[in-house]
Amino acid sequence: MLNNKYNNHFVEFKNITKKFPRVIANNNISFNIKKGSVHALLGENGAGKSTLVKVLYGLLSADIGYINFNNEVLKINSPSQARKKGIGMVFQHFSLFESLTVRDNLILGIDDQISYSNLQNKLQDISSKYNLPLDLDAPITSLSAGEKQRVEIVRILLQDPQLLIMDEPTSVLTPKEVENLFLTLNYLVKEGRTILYITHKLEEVIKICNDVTIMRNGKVIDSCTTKDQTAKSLATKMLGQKLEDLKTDYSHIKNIENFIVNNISCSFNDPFLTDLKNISFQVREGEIYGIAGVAGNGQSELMDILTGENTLIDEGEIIFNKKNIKLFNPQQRRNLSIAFVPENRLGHSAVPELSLTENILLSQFPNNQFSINGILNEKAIDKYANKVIKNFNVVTPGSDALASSLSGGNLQKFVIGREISSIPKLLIISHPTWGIDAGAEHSIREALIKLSKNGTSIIVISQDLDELIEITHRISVIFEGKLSEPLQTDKVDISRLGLLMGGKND
Amino acid sequence: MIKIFKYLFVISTFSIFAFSNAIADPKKVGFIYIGPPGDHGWTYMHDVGRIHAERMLGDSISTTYIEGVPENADAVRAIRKLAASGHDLIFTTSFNYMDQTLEVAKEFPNVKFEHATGYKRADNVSTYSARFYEGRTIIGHIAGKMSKTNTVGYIASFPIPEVIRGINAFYLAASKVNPDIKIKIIWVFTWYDPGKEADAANTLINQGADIIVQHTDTFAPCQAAEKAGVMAFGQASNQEEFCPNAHLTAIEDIWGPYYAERAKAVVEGTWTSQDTWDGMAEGMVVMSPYNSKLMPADLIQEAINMEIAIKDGTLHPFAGPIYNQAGELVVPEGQNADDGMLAGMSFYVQGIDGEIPQ
Amino acid sequence: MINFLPSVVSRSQSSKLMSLFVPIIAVILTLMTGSIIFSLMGFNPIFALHTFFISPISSAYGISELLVKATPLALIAIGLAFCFKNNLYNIGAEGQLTMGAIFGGGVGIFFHDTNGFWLLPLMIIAGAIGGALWGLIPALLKTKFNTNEILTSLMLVYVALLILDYLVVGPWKDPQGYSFPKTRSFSDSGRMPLLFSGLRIHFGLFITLFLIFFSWFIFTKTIFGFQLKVSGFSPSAARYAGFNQNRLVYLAFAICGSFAGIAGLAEVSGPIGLLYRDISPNYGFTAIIVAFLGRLHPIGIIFASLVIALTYLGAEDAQLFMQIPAAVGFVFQGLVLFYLLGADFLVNYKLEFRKNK
Amino acid sequence: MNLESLIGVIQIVLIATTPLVFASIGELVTEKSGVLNLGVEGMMLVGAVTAFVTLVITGSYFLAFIFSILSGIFMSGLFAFLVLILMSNQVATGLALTIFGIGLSSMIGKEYIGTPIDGLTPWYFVIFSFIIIFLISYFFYKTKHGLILRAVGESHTSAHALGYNVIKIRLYSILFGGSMCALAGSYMSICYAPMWQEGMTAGRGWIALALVVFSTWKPSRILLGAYIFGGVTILQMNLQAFGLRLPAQFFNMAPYIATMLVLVIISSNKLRIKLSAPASLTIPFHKGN
Repeated sequence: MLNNKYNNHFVEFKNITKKFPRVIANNNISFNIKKGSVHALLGENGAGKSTLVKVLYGLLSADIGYINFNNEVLKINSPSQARKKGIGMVFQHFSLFESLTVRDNLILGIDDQISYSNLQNKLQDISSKYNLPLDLDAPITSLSAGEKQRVEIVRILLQDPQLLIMDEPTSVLTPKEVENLFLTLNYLVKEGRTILYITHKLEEVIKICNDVTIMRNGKVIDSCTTKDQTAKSLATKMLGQKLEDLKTDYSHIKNIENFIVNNISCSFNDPFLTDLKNISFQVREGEIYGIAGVAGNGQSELMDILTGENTLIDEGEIIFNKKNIKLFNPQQRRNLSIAFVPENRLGHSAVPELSLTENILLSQFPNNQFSINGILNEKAIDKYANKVIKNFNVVTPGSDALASSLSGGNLQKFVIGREISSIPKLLIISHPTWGIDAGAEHSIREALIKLSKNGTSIIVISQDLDELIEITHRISVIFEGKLSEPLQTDKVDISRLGLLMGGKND
Repeated sequence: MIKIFKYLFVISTFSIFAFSNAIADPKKVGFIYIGPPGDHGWTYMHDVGRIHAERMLGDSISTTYIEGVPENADAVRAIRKLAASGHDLIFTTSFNYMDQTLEVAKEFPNVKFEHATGYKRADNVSTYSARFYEGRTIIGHIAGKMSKTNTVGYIASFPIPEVIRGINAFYLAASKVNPDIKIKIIWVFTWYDPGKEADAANTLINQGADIIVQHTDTFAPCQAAEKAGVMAFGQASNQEEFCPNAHLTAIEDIWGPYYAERAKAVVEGTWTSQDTWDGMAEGMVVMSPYNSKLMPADLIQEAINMEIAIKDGTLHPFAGPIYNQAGELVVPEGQNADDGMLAGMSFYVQGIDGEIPQ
Repeated sequence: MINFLPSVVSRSQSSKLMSLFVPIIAVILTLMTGSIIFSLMGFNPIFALHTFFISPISSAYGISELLVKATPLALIAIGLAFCFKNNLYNIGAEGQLTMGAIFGGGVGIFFHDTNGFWLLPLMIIAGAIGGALWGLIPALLKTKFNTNEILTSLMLVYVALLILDYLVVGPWKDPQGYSFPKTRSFSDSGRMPLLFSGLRIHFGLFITLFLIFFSWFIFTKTIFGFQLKVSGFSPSAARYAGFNQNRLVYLAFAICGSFAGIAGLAEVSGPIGLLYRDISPNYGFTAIIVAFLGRLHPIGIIFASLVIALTYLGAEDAQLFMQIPAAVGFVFQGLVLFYLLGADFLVNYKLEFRKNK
Repeated sequence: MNLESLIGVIQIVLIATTPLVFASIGELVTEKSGVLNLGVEGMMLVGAVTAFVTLVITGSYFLAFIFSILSGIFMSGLFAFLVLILMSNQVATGLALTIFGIGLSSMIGKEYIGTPIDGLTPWYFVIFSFIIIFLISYFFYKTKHGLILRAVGESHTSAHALGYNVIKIRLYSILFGGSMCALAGSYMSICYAPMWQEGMTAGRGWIALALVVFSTWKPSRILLGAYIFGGVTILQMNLQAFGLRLPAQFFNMAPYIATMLVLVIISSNKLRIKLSAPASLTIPFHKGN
C-alpha cells in the first residue's frame, strides 16, 4: 500500500499558480506523475505547459503552490539545482555549442570534473544500453537534428536523472528518428525512470504515454490514463467546445479565386525550420481564409514565402490575379496591392526605435504619394499616420511617439491599421491578436471582417481557434509542413480540427 | 594600481616653464622638432644645439620648442604658433617642413626662418644643412681598415639623396683602402622602428658583416652590434654609452654654434637669408672620440689626419674619377663632384651591389 | 566584485533625455579628470584647462585652425555615420582617405602645369571615386564572401598607405625634388581656394558643410536614409519591408569611402598642395571617435569634430606655453570616448538597487 | 647560404617574432571568449613603458615584468569594465583604449627616452612564447576550464543556461589578453630593442590582431602565422642584403593581403567559419536576455 502510494506520487503538483502581468499562465495546477511512467502534458500553445515545466526545472518560481518530488518538497531556484535533484530536461531548442565536438558538449554538461577515460566508459554504457550511438569527435554543427537530440539526452543521462522532461522532442525529428527515440524512452522507463512528455501530437500520446494531463488556458482539464482515451476525445479536451452560434456571412464572397498557391514545396536543411510539403490553397475575393495549427508546424516558413521575404522555393507557384508572383520581393508584391502583417510586431512589422510616422513608411514606402524621387513627403506620411491612429483608436500621445512606447495591442492596431488603410486586394496576416488585450482583439477582428466585406481577400494564420472560427470563412490546418484540405467554418467539426492539428488525418 | 599610476605621474613631473622676466627684451627663438628631444638621434642633437645657443647668448635670447610635429598640414599651425607668439627666429628641423615653412614665412616677413636640409629659400627663409658625408668618408676609411670579413652592413632609411650620398661617400673611402670590401645595404623604410632596425642589424651581422653602419634614428643597431660582438658606428650623436664595446666612433651633428651664430645675427639685426652647407671645417660635422679599445693607434691617427685634410680642403670625399654602376664616368679625374650633383644624388657609385629601391 | 553592483535593467525605451546629455556629461567628466591630471603634474588646473581649451581659439586664426582640423574629421565622421547606422563597422576610413588623396592628387599631378576652373572639381570627383572604390572592397567581400568588414577595412588601410609610399618614392616623385619622397606641387587651380587671406580655412569647409547638410537630408528626408536606419535597427524589419540589403551595404561603404576620399583630397589640395607619405595625422581613425561622440547625428558630429580638433590644438598650446607633452591630447581623446561609451549605458539601461538576500 | 647563417636567420626570426606571438596569443584568448579588443597596440605600449621605467627605477627585471603585466591588467581591466559591465561597443572601446594607451605611454615615458639600460637576453622569452602556445593549446583542448572558455565564446546563452558565469570567464580572458600584450611590450623595450621610444611598437599590435584571424583562432597556427609574417620580413631583408632589388612596399603589403585572403577563404565557407570563429564575438552579454 505504502509502496503503491509512493509510486503514484513521484511528482506531485500542488496548486501551482503563476501569474504574469497580462495573463495567468498557471491557475491552481494540481496533478500527479507516477514513477516509471511516460506522462504526457498535452495542450495548445499558450495553455501553460511551458510555464509549468519551467517551474519544475527551476527556471521560474511559482507564486502559489509547491511541488513534491520523490516525497519531499522541491526547493530549487536554478536548473543546476534541479539537475542535482535528479531532474533533467531536453529542450525543444538545444543548448549545444555548434562548433564544439560531441565530447566537449557532453563534458560541459557535467557539473563535476570527469576524466576522459571515465567519460569514455560511461558513454559506452549509455550508448549501448539506450540505443544512442554517438561519434564523440564530430562537431555538433555536422550532426542531424536527431543526433543533436541524442547528444542532449546523453548529456542528461550522464547525470543519472530520475525524471526526464522532454519538450516537444519529435518536432525536429524524421519518422525514423522518432522510432529510435521511442525505443530509447522505452529502455529508460523499464529502468524505472520517469518521463514527462510535452506534446501536442495526439498520436504520440496514445502510442507511448501511460498517462496524460490536458491543459487549457492555464488550467488542468483532465488528468487520466491514456488507455481510455481516443485521439478524438483528447482533441476535444484540448480545444474545448468552441462551436456556439456562428454567424459566418458568406454573402459577399465572389466566386473568383484571385490568390492561388499551387503545390509549394520548400526544404531548408535546418532542423529548426519546418520543410513545407506540397502546399496548395485558393482564396476567393472577399474571403477570409484561416490556417490553423500548433506553433512550429511551418507557419512562419509559409508566411515568409507568402510575403516574399523568402523566394527560394523548390517547386510550385503563387498566383495572384493570374500573375505568377513567386519570385517577387515584398515590395513588388505590395505594388500589386498585397499587404502583410507578420507575427512579430517589435522588430519585424514595426521598428521599435522609430516613430509611428516613420513606421508607416516601413511597408508604405513604395507608395508614390509618400515620396517623389526618393525624397519623403513628410506631411502626407504624417497625415496617413494620424488617420490610422484615429480610425483604429490607437492610444498614443501622437504620431511622433516611438513604436516601443506603445502597448502591444495599440501597436498591433496601428500596424494592422497601416496595412488596412492602403485598401489592399489581399491581406496576409499572422496571429493578428497574439498577446493583446480583449478590447484590441475585438476591434481588430471587426476591422478584418469589415475589410473582407469590401472585397479584400484575407489569409489569417493563427493558433487561436476561437479567432479563426469567429472571423474566417474556410479553415485548413498546417501540420509538419503539410496543409490539409479546407473546411467550411460554419460547418466545422471541432474534433476534426483537433485531430488535424494533432497530426491525425482520418 | 592607482598608486602606481600616481607614482608614475609624480616621477615624470615636468619642470614648470617660466616666462622670462628679463628686462632687456630677449629675442625669442623657436624650434620645431619631428621627434622627442630625448631620442639620442636627430632631434636630440637639435635640442643640444638649442641649449648650446641659449647658453652662449645668455639673456639676450629665450628658446622654445614644439616636439613631435608631424610633417603634414599640422606643421603649418605649429610653425605659425611660434611666429604669432612673438618668436623672432624659428628653426624647422626636418625636410618635409619645407613648404610649410615657406608658407608661414610669407605671412610673417619680419620673422626669420631657418629650414634644415631643404632647398627652397626666401628673403626671410634660410636653409642649412651639414655635410655629413664628410664623416661618412672617415668611417668608410675606418671600416675598410677594420673589417676582417671585408663585409660592412649598412642600414638605410629612405632612398633620398642624403642617404645615398652617405652610402657612396662611405663606399668610396672604404674601397680605396680595401678594394675587397663589400657593402650590404638594407633599406628599412623607416627612420624610427627600433625593432626593425635591430632586425636589419642582426641580418647583416648574420650575413657576415662585422661592422654596422646606420642611417636611421635609434641606437638599436648599435646595441645589436654590441650584443653580437661586432663593431658599429653611431648616428647623429655619440652613442658610446649604449654600446661601449662596439662603438668605433659616430658622426655627430653639431648645430649649436650655427644656432648661436644665427640667433646672434637676429639679436644684432644682421640676419640675412642664406644657404649654409657646412661640414667639418666649420665644426658642424664632428667625429666622436675614436674608440682606442677597438682601433689601433695608427688608424686613429689616420682618421684624425683625414679630418684635417677634409677641413683644409685637400681631401674631398667625392674626388674624381667616380664612375656610376653602369661604368659611366660621372666625375672626371682631377675634379670634385659639385654641390648640385651632391644635392640631388640618386645613383650608386661603381662597386656597390644592388639597386636603389624605388 | 560584480555582486556589489546594482542590478541592470534594460530600459523598455532608450532615454531620449539621456542620449542628449551623455556627450555633455562625457566632456564634463573628461575636463574633471583632466584637471586632476594637471594638478598631479603640478599645474594650476584652471590655467592648464584655459591653455588647453580656450587659448587655442581666442583668435581668428585659432578659430580658422580649429576649422581646418575639424573639417576632415567631420566629413569623414559623417561618412562613417552611413556605415555605422547600418551596423557596418568600417574602421578603414584612413585607407579610403589615402586612396582619395592618391586618385585626386594623381589628377593634380598629371595636370601640374595646367590651370583651369575644371581642375579642382575633377580632382574632387577623382578623390571621391578613389575613396569609394577602396570602401567598396570590404563591402564586396562582406556581401559576396560574408567576410567581417572590421578586419578587412583595417588591413586595407595599410595597403593604401604602402601604395602611396610606393608612388611618392617611385613613379610620382618630383623630378625637380632632389629625389626626396614627394611629388610635384599642384597647379594653382588645383588648390582649394582660401576663404580669407591669411587664414588657412579653405573651400573644403563649404564642401564639408554641404555634405553634412546633404547627409542630414539623406538621413531624415529620403527613403534611402530611412532604409539605412531600419536595417541598422532591425534587419528582419528591413526584410519585411523588402529592402535590398546588399545594395544598402554597397551604398553605405561607397558614400563613406567617397566622403573620406574627398577629405583626403581636400587635405592635399588644401593645406598641403602636393603628395607625400605623411598626409594625414590619422584623421580616418580619429573620425571614428568623432562619429561616436557625435552619436552619428549631423549636428552632433559637427560639435564632436570641434571638440576633438580642440584637443589637438590644445595639446600644441599646452606644449608651447606649459611644456606639457603633446601626448596629453591623446589621453584626453581616449578619456572622452571612455566616458561617453561608459555613460551610454545610462541611455539603454537603468540601475536598480535592491537589498541583498 | 650555409648552415651557420641559416641558423642565424632563424635566430633573428625567432627574436623578431616573439612579441607578435605574445600579443596574438593574448588576443586569441580574449577573442575565444567572445570579446574583440582592438586595444592591443595601446596595451603593448603601456606595457613596454611600464617595464622600462620600472627597470630604470628599481633595477629589477623581475619587478619590471611584474609591473608591466600589472599595467596590462589595468588597461584591459578598464576595457573589461566598459564592455562587460557597461556593455559598451567593443570596437569603439578598443580603439579608445589604443588612443589612450599611446598618449599614456608617451606621458609616462617622457623622461626616459634614450635612457640606457642593459638588455635582457631574449631567449628565455622566445622559449616561453613556445611554452605559452603549448599551454594555451593544452588549456583549450585538454582542460575543462579551457572548454568552458571556448563554450562561452561560442554561445553565451547556452553557457549561461548550463550555469557558467559568462561575465567572470570573459573578464579573466580579457585580463589574460591584456597581460600578454603588456608582456609583448615589455619584451620589446627590455629584450628585443632595449630602450624606450614613443610609439616603439610601430604597428605590431595591429599585426597581432590580423594574426589571430589568420590563425583561424587556433593557438598553434598563431605560431605558423607569426613566423610566416616575421619570416617574410626577415627574408626580405636578407634578399636585400644579397643585393636583390625588391619593391619593398609590396613585400610589406603581403601580410595584410594574405590575412584578407585567409579571412575571405574561411568566411566564404559557412561550415568553416562556424567551426573557427567564436560565434558570439563582439556580441555583448546581458544576463537578462
